[in-house]
Amino acid sequence: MIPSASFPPAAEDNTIFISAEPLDIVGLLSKAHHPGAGAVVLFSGEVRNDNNNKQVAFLEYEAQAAIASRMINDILQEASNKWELNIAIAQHRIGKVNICESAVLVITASPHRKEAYDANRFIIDKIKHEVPIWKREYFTDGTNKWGGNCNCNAI
Amino acid sequence: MIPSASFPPAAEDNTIFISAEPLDIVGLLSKAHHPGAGAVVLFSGEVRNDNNNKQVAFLEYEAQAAIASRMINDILQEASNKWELNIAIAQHRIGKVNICESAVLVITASPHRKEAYDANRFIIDKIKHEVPIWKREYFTDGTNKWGGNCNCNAI
Amino acid sequence: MKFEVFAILKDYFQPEFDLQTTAANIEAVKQELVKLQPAALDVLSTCRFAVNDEFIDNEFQLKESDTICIIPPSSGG
Amino acid sequence: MKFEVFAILKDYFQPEFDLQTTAANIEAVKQELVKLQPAALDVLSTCRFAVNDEFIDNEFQLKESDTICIIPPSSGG
Repeated sequence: MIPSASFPPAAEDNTIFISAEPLDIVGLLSKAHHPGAGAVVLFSGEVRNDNNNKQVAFLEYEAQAAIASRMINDILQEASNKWELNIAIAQHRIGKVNICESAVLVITASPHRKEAYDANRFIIDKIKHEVPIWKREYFTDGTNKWGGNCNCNAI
Repeated sequence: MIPSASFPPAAEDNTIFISAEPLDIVGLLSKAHHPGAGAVVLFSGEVRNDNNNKQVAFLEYEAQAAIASRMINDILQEASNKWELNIAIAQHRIGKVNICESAVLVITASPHRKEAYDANRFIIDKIKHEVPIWKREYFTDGTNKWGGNCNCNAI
Repeated sequence: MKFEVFAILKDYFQPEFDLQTTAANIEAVKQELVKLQPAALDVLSTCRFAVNDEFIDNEFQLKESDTICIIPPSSGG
Repeated sequence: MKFEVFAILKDYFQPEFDLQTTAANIEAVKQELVKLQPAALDVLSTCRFAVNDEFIDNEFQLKESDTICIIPPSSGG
């Protein structure tokens, strides 16, 4: 792993929110078991081969890493205040992400399942809508386009 | 793996719904990536060290495996008809399950995240409420009790 | 008639047992079982019954050769 | 004043550039940028602005030494 590729650098803080490396789903999930938690919910946002009937070749993500990392940390904190969570983890990938690879990962663990689901969804919704991360879609026909999550955001 | 410990036997059908072996979360999750799926949601129901302020030592699960397996299969089918799912997987453990181990696993994958979350929750709710699987709680004080999911089911 | 019981019912009955009875439906069977084990009344009233791995209702005509599974309320997960 | 822009804004501006301006708030800066690149008007009107990695609003007094990040609407996930 290249420390400078992720933010914040591992030496300063071992919690990585923005990663230029493939997300380590298995490693992160293995950290999400807690003796007080009866429910673990994992969300992985993955790259689809199709968007609005155009064949996607791959995506490329860019972030304002300093703001993005701080905001993800704040969102996890906000969720932990709102629900009784034993664990809250989130990481977003930057750079080129291939079909079937994970672009974003959210893991929540709580005593009962309702909180884990609700908090998980809250976190991913906030990350998608508020955190300065941008996707560029590269299509199999050679074209590309800066993405929006929904038509209402299309510029 | 002892084939007879799981149902249905692996030779007849490689989909296992009831397992006497520890659930292979990583292996099952690795099967849940699909080029048409933008969202993968995993739920793991794990054994907590505490229930109603009593210290839990471990749980033991029992099932009527033939009915339980068929019902889980039917629930996955029902969810796949109700939502657009690329993948729907569920497995419940039987026998002794230790703190932090997974007793039940549900994985759903769909083009968009709302369906994956909603279907996942639908599946686990149905499994918990309808499928003939029973939990016995063993406490650290040496006592034990057949469990209910909520007070309203306590006998 | 053969019976298989699960979970909390094993506090009241053997896991598998035979019962000589002419009971032809679930309600009649339940009455016989409560005669054997009056303390099981509350539990039995919450149970489902199955024959050949299919749930049955009170309309189902039981035969002497049937094996009946008695299924307490689920507590999985 | 230094600028850093991201994502779709790079279709209109260099990723980092300097601009000689006395603009003292976001609105004034936006007008200068639109003069440079009239086609960027629609995008700029949806953007957030940050100085020192903190979002700022129109009340924020810009200084000539500031580096301003222009943040288009998020499309992560």
